[in-house]
Amino acid sequence: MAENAITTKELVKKENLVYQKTKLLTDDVMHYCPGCGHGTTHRLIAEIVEEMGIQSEIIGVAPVGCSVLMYNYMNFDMQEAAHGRAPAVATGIKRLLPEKYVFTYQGDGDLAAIGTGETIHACNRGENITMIFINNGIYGMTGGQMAPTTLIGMKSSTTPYGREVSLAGNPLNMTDLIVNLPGTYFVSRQSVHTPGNVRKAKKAIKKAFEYQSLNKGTCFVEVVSNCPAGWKMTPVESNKWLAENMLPFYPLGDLKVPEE
Amino acid sequence: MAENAITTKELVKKENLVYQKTKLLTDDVMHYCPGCGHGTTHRLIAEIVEEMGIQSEIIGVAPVGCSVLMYNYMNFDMQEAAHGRAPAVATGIKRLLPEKYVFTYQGDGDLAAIGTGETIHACNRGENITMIFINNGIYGMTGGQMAPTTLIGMKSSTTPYGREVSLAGNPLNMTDLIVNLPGTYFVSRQSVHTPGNVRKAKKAIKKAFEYQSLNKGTCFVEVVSNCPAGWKMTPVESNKWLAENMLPFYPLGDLKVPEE
Amino acid sequence: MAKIKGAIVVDIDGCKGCGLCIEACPVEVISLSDNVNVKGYHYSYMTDPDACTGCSNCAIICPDGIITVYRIKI
Amino acid sequence: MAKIKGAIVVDIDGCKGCGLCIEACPVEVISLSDNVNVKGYHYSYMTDPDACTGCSNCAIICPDGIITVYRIKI
Amino acid sequence: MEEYVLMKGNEAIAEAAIRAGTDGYFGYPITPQSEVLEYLTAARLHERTGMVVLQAESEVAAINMLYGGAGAGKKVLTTSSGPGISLMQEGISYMAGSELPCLIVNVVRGGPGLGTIQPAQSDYFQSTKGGGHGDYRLITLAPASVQEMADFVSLGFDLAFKYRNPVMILTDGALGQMMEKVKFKPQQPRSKKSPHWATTGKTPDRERIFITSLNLDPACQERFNIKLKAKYKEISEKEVRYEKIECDDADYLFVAYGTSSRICQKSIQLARNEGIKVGLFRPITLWPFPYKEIMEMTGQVKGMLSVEMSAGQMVEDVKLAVEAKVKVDHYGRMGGIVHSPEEIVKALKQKIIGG
Amino acid sequence: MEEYVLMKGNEAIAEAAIRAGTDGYFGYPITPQSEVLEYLTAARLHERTGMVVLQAESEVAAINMLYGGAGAGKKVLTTSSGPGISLMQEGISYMAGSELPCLIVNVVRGGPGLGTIQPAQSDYFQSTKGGGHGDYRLITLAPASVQEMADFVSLGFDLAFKYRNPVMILTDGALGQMMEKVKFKPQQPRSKKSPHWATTGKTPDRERIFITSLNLDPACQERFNIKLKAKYKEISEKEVRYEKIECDDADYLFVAYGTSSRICQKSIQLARNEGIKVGLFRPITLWPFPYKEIMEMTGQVKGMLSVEMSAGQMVEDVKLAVEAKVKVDHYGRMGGIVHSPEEIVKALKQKIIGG
Amino acid sequence: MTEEIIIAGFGGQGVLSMGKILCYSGVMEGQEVSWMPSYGPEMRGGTANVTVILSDKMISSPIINTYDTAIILNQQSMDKFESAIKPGGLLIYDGNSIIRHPERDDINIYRVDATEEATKMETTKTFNMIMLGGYLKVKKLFKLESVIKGLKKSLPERYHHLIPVNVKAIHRGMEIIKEVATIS
Amino acid sequence: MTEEIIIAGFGGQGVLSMGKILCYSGVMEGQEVSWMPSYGPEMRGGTANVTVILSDKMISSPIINTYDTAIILNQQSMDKFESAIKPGGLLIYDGNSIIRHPERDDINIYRVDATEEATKMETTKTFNMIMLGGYLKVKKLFKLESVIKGLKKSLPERYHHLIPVNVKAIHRGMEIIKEVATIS
Ligand SMILES: Cc1ncc(C[n+]2csc(CCOP(=O)(O)OP(=O)(O)O)c2C)c(N)n1
Ligand SMILES: Cc1ncc(C[n+]2csc(CCOP(=O)(O)OP(=O)(O)O)c2C)c(N)n1
Ligand code: SF4
Ligand code: SF4
Ligand code: SF4
Ligand code: SF4
Ligand code: SF4
Ligand code: SF4
Ligand SMILES: [Mg+2]
Ligand SMILES: [Mg+2]
Repeated sequence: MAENAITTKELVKKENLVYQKTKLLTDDVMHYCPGCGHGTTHRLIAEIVEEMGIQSEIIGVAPVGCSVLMYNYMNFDMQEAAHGRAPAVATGIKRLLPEKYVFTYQGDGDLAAIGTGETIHACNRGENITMIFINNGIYGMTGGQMAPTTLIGMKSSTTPYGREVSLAGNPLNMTDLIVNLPGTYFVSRQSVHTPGNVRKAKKAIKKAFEYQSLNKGTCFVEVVSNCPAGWKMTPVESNKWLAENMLPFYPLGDLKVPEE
Repeated sequence: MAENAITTKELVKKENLVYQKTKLLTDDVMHYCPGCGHGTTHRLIAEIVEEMGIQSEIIGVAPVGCSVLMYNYMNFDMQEAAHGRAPAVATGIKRLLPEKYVFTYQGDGDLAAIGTGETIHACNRGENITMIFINNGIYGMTGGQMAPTTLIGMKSSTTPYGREVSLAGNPLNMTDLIVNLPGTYFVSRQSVHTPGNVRKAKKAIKKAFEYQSLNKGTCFVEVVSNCPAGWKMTPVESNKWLAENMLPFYPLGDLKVPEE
Repeated sequence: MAKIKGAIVVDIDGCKGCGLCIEACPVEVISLSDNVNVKGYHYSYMTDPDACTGCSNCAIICPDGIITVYRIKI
Repeated sequence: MAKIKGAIVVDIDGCKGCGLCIEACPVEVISLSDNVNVKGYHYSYMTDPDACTGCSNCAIICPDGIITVYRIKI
Repeated sequence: MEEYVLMKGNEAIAEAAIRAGTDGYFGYPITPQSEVLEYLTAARLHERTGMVVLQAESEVAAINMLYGGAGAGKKVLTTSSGPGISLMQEGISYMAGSELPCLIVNVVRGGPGLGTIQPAQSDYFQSTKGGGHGDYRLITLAPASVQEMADFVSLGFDLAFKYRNPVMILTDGALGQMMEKVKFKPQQPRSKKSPHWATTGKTPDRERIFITSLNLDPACQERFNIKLKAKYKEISEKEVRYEKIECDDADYLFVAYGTSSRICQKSIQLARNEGIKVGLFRPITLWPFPYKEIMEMTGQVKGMLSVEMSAGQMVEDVKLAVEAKVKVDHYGRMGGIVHSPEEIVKALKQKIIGG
Repeated sequence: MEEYVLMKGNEAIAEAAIRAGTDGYFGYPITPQSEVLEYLTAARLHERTGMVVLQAESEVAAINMLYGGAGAGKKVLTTSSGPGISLMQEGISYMAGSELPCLIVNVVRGGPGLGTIQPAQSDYFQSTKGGGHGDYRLITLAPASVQEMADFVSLGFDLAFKYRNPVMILTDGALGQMMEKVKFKPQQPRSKKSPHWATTGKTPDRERIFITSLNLDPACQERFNIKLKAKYKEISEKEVRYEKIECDDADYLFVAYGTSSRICQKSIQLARNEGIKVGLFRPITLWPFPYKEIMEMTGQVKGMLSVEMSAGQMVEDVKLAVEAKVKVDHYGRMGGIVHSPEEIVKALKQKIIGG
Repeated sequence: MTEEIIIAGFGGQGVLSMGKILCYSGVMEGQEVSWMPSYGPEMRGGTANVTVILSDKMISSPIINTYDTAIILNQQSMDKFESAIKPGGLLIYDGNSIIRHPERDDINIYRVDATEEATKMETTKTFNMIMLGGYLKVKKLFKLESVIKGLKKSLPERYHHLIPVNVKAIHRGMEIIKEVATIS
Repeated sequence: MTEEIIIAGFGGQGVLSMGKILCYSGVMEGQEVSWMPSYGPEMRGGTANVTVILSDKMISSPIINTYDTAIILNQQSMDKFESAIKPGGLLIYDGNSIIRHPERDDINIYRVDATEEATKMETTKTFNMIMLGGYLKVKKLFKLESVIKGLKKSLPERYHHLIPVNVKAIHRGMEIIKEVATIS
């Protein structure tokens, strides 16, 4: 072993660099709780924008939700939309700046509760935008209330005994719904709870951006994610819980891919 | 022939009566344009309420649309909801009067444009209500503007050259969407453009009311209908056009039936 | 062979002259009158009362529910 | 046989001590420090620098993107 | 009477609603008022009073669920904050236009837009002048303590049903989030009777009922508007509520409601320590506004300072009240900042006494 | 200058919008203003100016499409009526809170609720005092002719962009539906430049831009509120617009805007025939309201009658203006009814001259 | 000069366009004009009417309750507007569209059997132009050339080939208008 | 008597419940009380604080900027609130949770090494009770019996078995509190 000895100091130099935070993320420390998947997904988007070289051509739309301050972290232009209205805001931008890349980034309360109408209609019109949908099964921002996507039996601050269908209705699988709409072009469900899943999620999100230039319709990627704070778990526990409980109900994979 | 001669006068008496306007319709003349399917569907609902003997147990919710004045014609209690919000209004009534029959009656603008969120969420929660959805592919009330359900190429006052997807998006097949939701129990698409279809529509709507007492979820019947005024056709032409153009895109039949 | 005979009564002032009953009648016994009712509509009426079978198609399609149907087996 | 050797650099004050990098490391070379950083978090660090393969798993899973990875074939 | 408990204002609203025999709550989470829904869902009321508690898909849905429930004659409640209340404006106008009773709580935060989640009083205009369309009025109650947060729930329902009109409790993030001691009234049973105007199913002994705000014929609509106007006049005459604190010998007046009226009480002490005799006029009903009662004070005081956590909204009503008889000015903090008692005294000196 | 054409007020708005180089229209049908969208879709603008015309799924979506488009620096327009405008209140508050320019037209009908589709002026409070939450103001223009319906489109856009604030054209069903002759300005090209604050993609030569109304820190939010307040003060000082008709010798004044100001002109003739010297003060900007200019009239006239198709809304501003120096009263018709010139004269005699 | 006119009948009878042509004729002669329709869903199948004001001076209120002239095309409108004509005013009606004849004796009354005449002409669409012709005959407000210009401005380009037919109908109306009762 | 207190630290240190127990203790002795927390998303992981006011008289403003007493549980809070203590006021802090010691010389300063002590006791949840004990020792506001009653009222029924441990912690706090600097 000693023969191969090379100190960390010797290793840490530019030419050996294999992974580094992208410049498309600002230096602001993200306000997310430790271990929150929002941070990971933000990073993926920033990396993709860097790789595609579209910093000057992209406009993002932040939701109301924990990611409301996303514009602080992304080193490109963004607008902060009213709760649930990101698809309408993105429609306004994209229709008026059709040559730009426009995307929304929304939580499950934002996209699938208050914003249901805007989501369905943007997808049905086939707006040429990319929609990133962070499904963490809860309202993180406001303190862990039930989301439309909260699983049956899952506890939240407004289903303190676990979600009961008779009181609070069924979980809503929004991606399964919009995949049926003729306006969607590429639809995928991914997660960021393991390095492998992060890699896959990045591929899907990248496609969802690349396809935008084809002007063929809405590209939609759901990211099943965690909310350690809202779920009242450690980050590591939350990712295990996600794999065991969220993924059976929200199975990963591409739901609609363009015919080649 | 002369042997069987019986004059009309002799025939027209109570004991020979086979069809008569139900008492569950008031004497008010409906304000609908000649030949409009709203009248037919109203009549069916009134007949069903009479047949089921539930006049004292039913509360209807009228939309904003041509049928906004439905409460003038139905001889039972009704509420008039804000545009698109009938499912929310019905949810409020039904949750607080769970032993009553509650239904909404809504046009395509009401149910599938502005009210998309309320429709999806009432169906997804599985509210124990009946929803009657009059799809005439247009905004009748306001003078024939495009509805979400307007067909591609179809003219309306806001698609005067025919609906173009690139400008105005795709037609939305709302019933196909909500049939996927776990909260719906019975889902059917019918029409009222021929006597045979009227009979079938009545059967479906009746089921949608009868099932309500089982408390198993939302019962939803789409009625593909005409709008002679908005389509700028005679009533007879409009029904032919409906059969030839609407039905291929909105095919009739039961989409979800309870397992027996 | 028992023959079935029907008759309809149209509430003239309730009629909007849409013509759907005419289209729906299998034996083609309904027409629109040349005269108009109080609302100015050409209302429907039976042109050949004898041929009516009392099938109720006309009443069932009438959006305004203004046709009453009678029927007898003779 | 070429051996691969990696190293990571953690931005200590950016670390929130979530522990996801620890979970993600196939060779289990990361731990949380007993000390806290300016924000009061126990930050992650390499316990066994020699074992790191530079696979980048830790960096890829880190929600705050504060791990930089280096690698060399030797 | 039960013993005192410590509770947040938001929780007190929830508990008071349960006690008042509320039939239904429909609401959507938003800071700083989400504790209301959380408290109610934790209470498992379907197993207790039978009260329905439903997290709606949006504030628009929530207010329309209220419409349905109110139309069925039930006591219904929603709570929200600025952005959510804005989304309810169409529904509120519909309820006023259909003469439906309900209770709406706005736990105000700083705006406009998403703004901040800290306490503010910048929704005064929206609530008292009509944020929705058409000529209507919201009875607006402004509690100033956790006890009043609780008490105004049953008061609000009483007024809503008496006048068949929506009632707003206009409070703020400070009162919603703070704990004080509070005593609750005993549990009322939920009412088993329905008002005569409610849609509960047309029984043979009565005509059918419909609830609507539509009148295509303008003459009918005008008759309805005149009826509404008369109702609002009656409310203005009968339901004005206010409180006067240290007014007997006052040379100057603070006019303030809710949280800022609390701060003003401390300012009064500070001012009086300096020999400035200032009192507090606290409107409890913001609509109907105590115009007459404030006017009466012009015989006594030399000036009034409207102290609001806003850019100056209630000050317009104070000016309308005093008809330029004495000086009126406004002192406001904004954006979630609550005044300090000291700066209010300073403002009084600068804007009213010295000005 | 082109020649006169006859057009409905709604169509004039649409044509003026095209001429003004509007970039985008987003709206949802509602009587009495659906002609705007109909006119625009008939014009096939994607083949002409490139203006985007989209029928939104709702008014909530429409106002948020405006938000996006405005944030991209574009000239965006929506039109609606009462219920639809109520649904836009959250969005309007957001646009004010993000300092985004846009033009909103409210073709008012009678309310509250679904009400009637006939003309009314009952949304004055909503527009001028802030129907949405938080401290903000809408610049509100009140046209009184089809020509002004057209002219105020470009004026509205100019003000919106100058002050980065939403502008409302507050008109009514009568002005929307009536035809008069109108001359249009020549076609302006759509602007190719973007304002410096717009999100158009972060090029290397500038920092990233974000458009938001959020300020979690109340101190920041307050700074922003103070900035807004200063802006509104500036607008109040610079942008007041009004018209005085037959005021030179007037002993009495009608204060009226829009359709009712038209009727008042006929009432003036009738009254002057009887020897009553009455004039008309017509506020053109309802916010900023011409307080000072109306105050100035108190030196001359003995009383003012606020004539509105409402239960009495603008009359509060008139009272605030005159500070009780002369008698002020209100005369209103409601629910879609337009005053007759005769009854206005009668009201003047009863309420002001004789009263 | 100020002329305040109500034109009222069924939707589809060309009420609104008759008013528009009148207005454009006025514009051609430099007048102020206003055109205020009834609107809303009650128009469907029901009655439609338009108030037209032509004047030398600026027009204040476009909405009025009494009229110098009423042009009446169906019975409902006769019932509604006969009493709203100013004393000394003018009532012109289509004789084929009403059941009950007018009863006022303080106004001038004319009848144009336009329905009948229109069916005789190539197209029933000329109905309203026949009525208009009658009105122009009685009131002589404009030069015919202004009316034709007005007609041109009112019609979309693609219907301009119909102008001769319409002009013919106006002339027919001028010919067939019948005095029923005149005062003075 | 009026006592205005700020308790400030990390979310999760029991800041809010310490305030609540203090309030309930006051209620038990017939006082007026108010409890005003910081709220909102910045609480997540960040700092949490609560303003508690105890008084014989009605409490006007629940929101204040200067305090009679500050109980400080982390460095951020020390930085923020040290200067907000009224001259002559009281500062109590957890010695294990801060880096920089307080510098004021016009207030009374005490230190409770509660983190250390809590790890020694059965459960680290007692941390805030140790601090509370220290405070009660210095200020002697309530009878211990009122505090125990307040504790009971603050805790949900299902946690009442923990009361003895908490009381023990309060006593520990009373024992280990150390005077750092006092004036006069
Ligand atoms: C109109 C309106 N209603 C409610 C809120 C309060 N609110 C803020 S974020 C949020 C939900 C956040 O949940 P989600 O969209 O799932 O995002 P997450 O925080 O979980 O990422 C709510 C209800 C608001 N800001 N505006
Ligand atoms: C909030 C709101 N927006 C718009 C309208 C105007 N409006 C009335 S009915 C209607 C659409 C009617 O179409 P649909 O629901 O399809 O019913 P139909 O008349 O075709 O039966 C619209 C847009 C309204 N009343 N309220
Ligand atoms: S609350 Fe949940 S979603 Fe929000 S930042 Fe924390 S962990 Fe992430
Ligand atoms: S407009 Fe259309 S939908 Fe409405 S009544 Fe007429 S035909 Fe029926
Ligand atoms: S009952 Fe049948 S046969 Fe008789 S008229 Fe009607 S449709 Fe014709
Ligand atoms: S279907 Fe009814 S309304 Fe239509 S023509 Fe026949 S009878 Fe008349
Ligand atoms: S780069 Fe791979 S081996 Fe090295 S520390 Fe990270 S996860 Fe472990
Ligand atoms: S994943 Fe990142 S933030 Fe989490 S412990 Fe590791 S380095 Fe720290
Ligand atoms: Mg979420
Ligand atoms: Mg429709």
